[in-house]
Amino acid sequence: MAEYWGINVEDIFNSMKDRFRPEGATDVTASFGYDIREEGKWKVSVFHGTLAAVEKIDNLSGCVATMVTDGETFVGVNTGTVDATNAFMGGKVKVEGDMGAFGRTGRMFRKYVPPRKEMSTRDYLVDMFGTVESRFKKDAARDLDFIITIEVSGDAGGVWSVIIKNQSCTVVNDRVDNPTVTLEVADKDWVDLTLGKTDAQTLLAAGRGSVRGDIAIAMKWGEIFEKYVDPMGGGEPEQELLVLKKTISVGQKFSTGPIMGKFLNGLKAKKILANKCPKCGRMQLPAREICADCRVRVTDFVEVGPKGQVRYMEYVYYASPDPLTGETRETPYGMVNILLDGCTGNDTFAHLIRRDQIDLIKNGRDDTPGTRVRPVWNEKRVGSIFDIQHFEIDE
Amino acid sequence: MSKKAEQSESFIVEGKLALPYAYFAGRVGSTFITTIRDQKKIMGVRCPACGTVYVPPRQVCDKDFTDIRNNWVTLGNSGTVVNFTVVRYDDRHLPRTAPFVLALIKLDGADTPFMHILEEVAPENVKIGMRVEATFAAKTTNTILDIDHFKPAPEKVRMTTERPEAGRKAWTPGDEPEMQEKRRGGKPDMSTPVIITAALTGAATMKNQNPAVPYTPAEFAEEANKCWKAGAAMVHVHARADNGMATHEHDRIRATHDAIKEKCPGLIVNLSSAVGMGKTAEQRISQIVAVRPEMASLNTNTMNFSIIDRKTGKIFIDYVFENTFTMLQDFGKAMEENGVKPEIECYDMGGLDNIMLVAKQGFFTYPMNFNFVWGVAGGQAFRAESFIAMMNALPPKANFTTCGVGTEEFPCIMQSCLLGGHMRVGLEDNIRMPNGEFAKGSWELVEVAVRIAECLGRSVATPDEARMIMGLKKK
Amino acid sequence: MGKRVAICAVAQVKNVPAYRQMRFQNMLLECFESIMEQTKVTFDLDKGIRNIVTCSDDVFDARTISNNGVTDVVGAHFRGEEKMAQESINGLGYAMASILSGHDDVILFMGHCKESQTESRRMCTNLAFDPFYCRPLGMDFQNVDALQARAYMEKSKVTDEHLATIVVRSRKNASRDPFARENRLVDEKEVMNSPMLADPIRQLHYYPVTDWAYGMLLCCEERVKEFTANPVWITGYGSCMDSYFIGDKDLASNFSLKNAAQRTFARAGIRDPRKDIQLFELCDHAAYQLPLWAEGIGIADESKGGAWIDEGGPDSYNVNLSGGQLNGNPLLLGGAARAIECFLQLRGEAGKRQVKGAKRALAHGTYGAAGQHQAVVIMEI
Amino acid sequence: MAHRKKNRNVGIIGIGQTKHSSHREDVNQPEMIHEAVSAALTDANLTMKDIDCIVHGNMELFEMVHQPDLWHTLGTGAYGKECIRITTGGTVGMTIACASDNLVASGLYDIVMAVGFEKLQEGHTTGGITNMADPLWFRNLQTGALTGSKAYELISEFGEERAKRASMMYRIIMDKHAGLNQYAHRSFGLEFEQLDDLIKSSPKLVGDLKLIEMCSQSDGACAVIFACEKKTKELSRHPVWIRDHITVHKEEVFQIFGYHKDYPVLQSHRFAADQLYKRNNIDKPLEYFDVFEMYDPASWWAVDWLRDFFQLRGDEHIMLVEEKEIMIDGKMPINPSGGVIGSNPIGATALIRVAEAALQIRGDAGKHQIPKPVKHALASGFGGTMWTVLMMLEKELNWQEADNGGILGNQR
Repeated sequence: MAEYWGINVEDIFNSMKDRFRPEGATDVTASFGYDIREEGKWKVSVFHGTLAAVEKIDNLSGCVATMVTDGETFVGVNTGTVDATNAFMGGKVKVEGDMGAFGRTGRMFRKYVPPRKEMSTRDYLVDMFGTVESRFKKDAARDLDFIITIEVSGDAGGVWSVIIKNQSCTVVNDRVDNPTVTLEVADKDWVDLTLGKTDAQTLLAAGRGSVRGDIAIAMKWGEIFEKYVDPMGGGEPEQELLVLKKTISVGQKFSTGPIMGKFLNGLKAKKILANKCPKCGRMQLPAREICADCRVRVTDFVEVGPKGQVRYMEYVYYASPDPLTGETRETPYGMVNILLDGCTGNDTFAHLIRRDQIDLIKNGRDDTPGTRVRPVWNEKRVGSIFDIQHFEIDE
Repeated sequence: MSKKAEQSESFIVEGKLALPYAYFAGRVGSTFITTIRDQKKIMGVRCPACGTVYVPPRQVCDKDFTDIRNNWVTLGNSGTVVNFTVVRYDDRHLPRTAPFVLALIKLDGADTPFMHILEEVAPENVKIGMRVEATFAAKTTNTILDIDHFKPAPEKVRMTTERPEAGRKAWTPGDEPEMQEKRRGGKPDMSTPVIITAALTGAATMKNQNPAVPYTPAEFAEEANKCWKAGAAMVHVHARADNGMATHEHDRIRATHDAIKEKCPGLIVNLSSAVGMGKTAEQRISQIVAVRPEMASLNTNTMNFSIIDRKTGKIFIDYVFENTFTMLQDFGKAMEENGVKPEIECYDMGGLDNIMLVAKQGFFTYPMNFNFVWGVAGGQAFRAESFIAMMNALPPKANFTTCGVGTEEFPCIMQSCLLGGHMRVGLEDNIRMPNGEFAKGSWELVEVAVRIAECLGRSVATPDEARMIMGLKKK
Repeated sequence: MGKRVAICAVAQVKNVPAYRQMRFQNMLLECFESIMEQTKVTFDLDKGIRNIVTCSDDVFDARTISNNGVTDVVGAHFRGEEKMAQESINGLGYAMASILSGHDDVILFMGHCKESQTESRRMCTNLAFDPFYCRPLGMDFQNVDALQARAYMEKSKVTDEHLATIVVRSRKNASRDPFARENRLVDEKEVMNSPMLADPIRQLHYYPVTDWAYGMLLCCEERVKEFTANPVWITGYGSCMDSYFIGDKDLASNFSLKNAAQRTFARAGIRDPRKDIQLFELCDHAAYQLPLWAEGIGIADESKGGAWIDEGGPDSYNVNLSGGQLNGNPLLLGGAARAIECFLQLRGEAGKRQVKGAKRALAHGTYGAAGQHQAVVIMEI
Repeated sequence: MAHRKKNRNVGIIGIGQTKHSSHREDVNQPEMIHEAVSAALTDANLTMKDIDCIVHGNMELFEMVHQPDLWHTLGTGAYGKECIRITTGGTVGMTIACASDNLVASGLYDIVMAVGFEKLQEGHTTGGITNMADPLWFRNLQTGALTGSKAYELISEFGEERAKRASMMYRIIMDKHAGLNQYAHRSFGLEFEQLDDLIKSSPKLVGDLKLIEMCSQSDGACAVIFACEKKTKELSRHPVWIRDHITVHKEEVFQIFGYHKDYPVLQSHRFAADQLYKRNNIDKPLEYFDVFEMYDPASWWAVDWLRDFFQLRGDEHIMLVEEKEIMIDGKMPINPSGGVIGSNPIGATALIRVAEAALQIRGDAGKHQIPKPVKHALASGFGGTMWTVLMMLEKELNWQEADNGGILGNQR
């Protein structure tokens, strides 16, 4: 089994039990499949909000949805190394079956965090001196010729000498003759110093360490070596960045005005009233104060429909919030543009189609009529677009 | 409308504008608020170009467009009300029910006041100028309301916003020989104003020891300004690079000098001719000649100048500070020729003798100005009788001031003030207040010196008075 | 500025507390038809209106891209339309610039605001503040204005009595304007007894909630005769932005208004506003602002606002004969309302409040907390 | 030119934009804006002192900040300056460019900076766009700017396979372009071999509009500095000149769904292009322009609109895509920047079109620089109910002469 960033696919699955969040799985009863190319297949089953099983299995039948991807992408997405959206949009991750259901898995598990392999003080010292030569900045050491000996005390300690000569740098794990300057420091302090957790002034001022010889040379360390990068990625903790979540809500009193008012009052009386341009004759649904084409005031109303034919339906899969209520709409739904009887051309009227009839709707054009539909009126009507619940097929 | 009948069709539909938002505070805003939340500490950012300390913080100074995001300054949690209103209406966006007070509060150390809620005081008792302090919220909202509100605070014991010279008559120099006579007779001249010098940094004190240590020219200017406001007539300056290292770069030293002069044109700037460890004689004096400050330090002997554990005697840094007779002569001449008045640094009686030998060449102008330095590892420690001995060894018409490292600072300046001498304080020598707390800046140490002068009935010299006393040509 | 831009016609609906019978489309349509009627302008691509500048606000309209709702009733179908999402006076400045640039000869400039629609205009202006430092404190234009009022009144010796005088005068003047919001006439005592809103601002010191819409037709100098025989010329425009945080500003300094006025005067060739301008319309949505802005444009001496009121400054300089914004115009549209008053006065169509012999007028508009953004327009005949 | 001759010429002398990305938690709104502003100042080698006026634009309800230019003064540098805020929905970025052109040309200001921005992650984009519809009616039905109608129309006209492949081909090309642009928000590394696979696998949003075919939601800002002819010549080594611009809006509602051949719908893009080319004597736009930075909110729209913007007939526009002539080294490179599908901080998006077109003329587009010389560029903005704004940019200040030649040629 291949490793990616030191983690293999099984690590992710084996840790699922620990990472499971019951609060993210309320009301879920389903199995989810994972088909990881060249790695195998796994089935994760959730039963009434608890994680029932994570099994490596050949047969993924019965899963509501299956994720198909490769091991690297899978590990990357789970560890945050690979951007999930990019992988998905770029086709590296595919979901077969119920996409929406699969989306819930994102909330069911905490992020995978690889177990930390701690570095000891000794590990750090070895790594720090081991990388000195590679961190040497040649250009910053022009005309410099000196030796720094660092006597590191403590259990992990030792003596290292850094020899700078002719713009080259050599490190030996020993004393050398005639060092220009000798530093004396404890092992943990040297590690902290190199990681930037403390600084030389503080150490010296606190009596933890001493300098013998040319102190000016010792102070050049920072200029001639690049900063040490902590292989554990530690050092400075990532700053907490604040996000303030607010739903801003301001009450409104929308006036309908006479034109829209007449139209909405018509709906109350189970009538669909279009207003008709006195100049070009086009019908406006809903009614508007002016014909934008002719720039003339439109005051005449004509009752149209209530039946008509669908000219175009928007088949909406995307769930968006309703800005008037803040609630998310249920998907999929169909928004139909209906050419009501009595209207011509592009004078269509937009409304919703009965949810279970979405797949039966045919759009009309030219001489081919679309599906005939009729409005379903509410019993109680208030003068609103939703006095018509929706349209349904007129059989 | 044309037709009345149509109007009857109009009606009102109740609706809402309701949308979800997730605002990002950004790094600067997050630092500001999490510090309030977690450390109960209010911070501002200082613009290094114009010196303004802003609250709330921001990434760029909108006045001069300088990037200021990392220049955090910790402010006091108390401040002064500069303006306020009593909100007497209720509305859903308001954090309190009416009536409540919104006030513009200028925190101690900030230049721009900011808005907050003022409570625990009746609205009719709110006054402009009243002192208030922050009460932090028990529960976080991760907004400015992590300060729950401000409430009245006791008056600050002493708030130095301006030099303590108001109402005082200007001093004019009297008969100098008489001054000498008085001192010789054991009667110190307490009528001469006392010159307070603020040594803003040495070559060694770093920000991690006290964050008020200035590095950049703007920081120097700001700190100098505060010291001037607190009562200092002169600042002693060792310029630093951005990383805090002592520098001998002329441009940097000039920038530092000029920044201070721009911010406080009247203040005397006294530069160091020591600069820092491991600098050559050329590096040490060429910058003085290049920048030509009004005054500069002149060190009197080659000596140990080390860092040694005061308790155990362990040597951390061993260093010899070289000041040969040739250097004394060359530096002294260079200064006098360039109109820079030397401040003669004596770390012991030997140093004083050294300078008197060289002075026989006759290039020093009078009065000579001495500084007795106490407590350097390599120089002598402070002793009252040594002080008097040093004073008595001075040549005629000489002035003296003094400074001491660490806790020696306060006894030595008090003795100097008592003997008619002058005082030097500041983060170069000492980073703490007499009670052991960290000084908020050299200015706070200046405030201590001012109090000493007040106790002894001496007035504090203005920069111009200091110039008269020390024989500087007015610039 | 070399060339001049003409305002050929203006139209407006009456300022009212709430147009319950009209939505903003209806209000604008009235103005649109009036402009068409007065000028006989067309939407011909070669000769007519090709671009429309509108003014409205998404938050007050509770509508993203608020100008989408007005496209039809301003005639913008298959023509250009650009929304000034700032104080309306900047729309006038921008329309002027569009004509001076040569890009357009004729511009229709329309705006609307229904302050009555929103639950609270203070909640709307609270949204002008940043979400972390200011919004949670409940800052809105009204309570921040109160801080400016306190700072200014202290500086210029303006008293509660002075403010009462200003309010009484505003309502009296407005009663002579048939398009002004109909407010009850009050006396000084009543003003001084009206409850505090945000000290030192009282209820009657603040402009009331108002609905309004307007239209104007602007055109280049060369073609003005096609649309009117009595043009009014705009000969200067200038604006200025102050800093955002309240504590950063010197609240009583008029920093931005002074800059805006000086820029405008330079462009219009005005040396001394006291001599060169005969009529001033200032956007005083709170009473204290009348003397404050008068200082800013230079018709009252610096720090002498109180004395200026005592000496009858507002009347001697013909300031806010319309009643000003204090009597009631939507906050967003104060500048347009001021410019329309200047237009009517300069054309001699101001009825009972007509000033004789005014040749040049100044209209002012401001937006933001404590007058952060300021703009000035000069109009002449 | 328009009604009359332009009062004075206007050039672009500075361009700055942020890296566009979905997450800018590290900066607040003015801080993000400031990044673009300082980049533009650096590009123009100017300081804020040199700027006379700021033109600010975005959509208020996307972040729900009322009159945001007030707060954003902290980042725009407007303190003490003249400042206007002019908006038009999705086209706003182009509108502030047009407004800046007008303001400079008017003689009021010599140097104007347009600043467009959006932090879409701070709001809900689709909810915000839906909120533009009439609260009494269409707000209950609309789904932001998502519609499958254009896919339906193209499929009806060109058949399902050809239409879907053209749309996805366009999408992949944009992805490849975005991969060359260091500022682009999204580049997935799509390959042409994936075309059929992506048609099948990418989730649908509305009708045949798939997730991958829709533009991203980005945080980002753009600033462009405009100057009068004199200043442009003094200050800029590679000026880009603004030749003309046109704004065309449509009525409040989408009256486009009748689909009867006797009732054709006038397209605002076609109308705008026709007017603009007519008054600038451009007969063959496809030959005249060297690059087109188009506001392409979705690949279906983009494919269709090529026909309108270049006055093409039949399936000429589909062929341009199929033959990859819209690629960076093709006959008519479209969006070498990766376009709006690649990055979409809405209030900045259309201004980025101007900025990117100008960079191409300057030859400063870096890895996404078109290999052939670029002299004439077109940029478009899209918003509202099919609103369009077009701007023409030129390398040389010589179009009067060239056009006169054209007119004479016609007379012959």
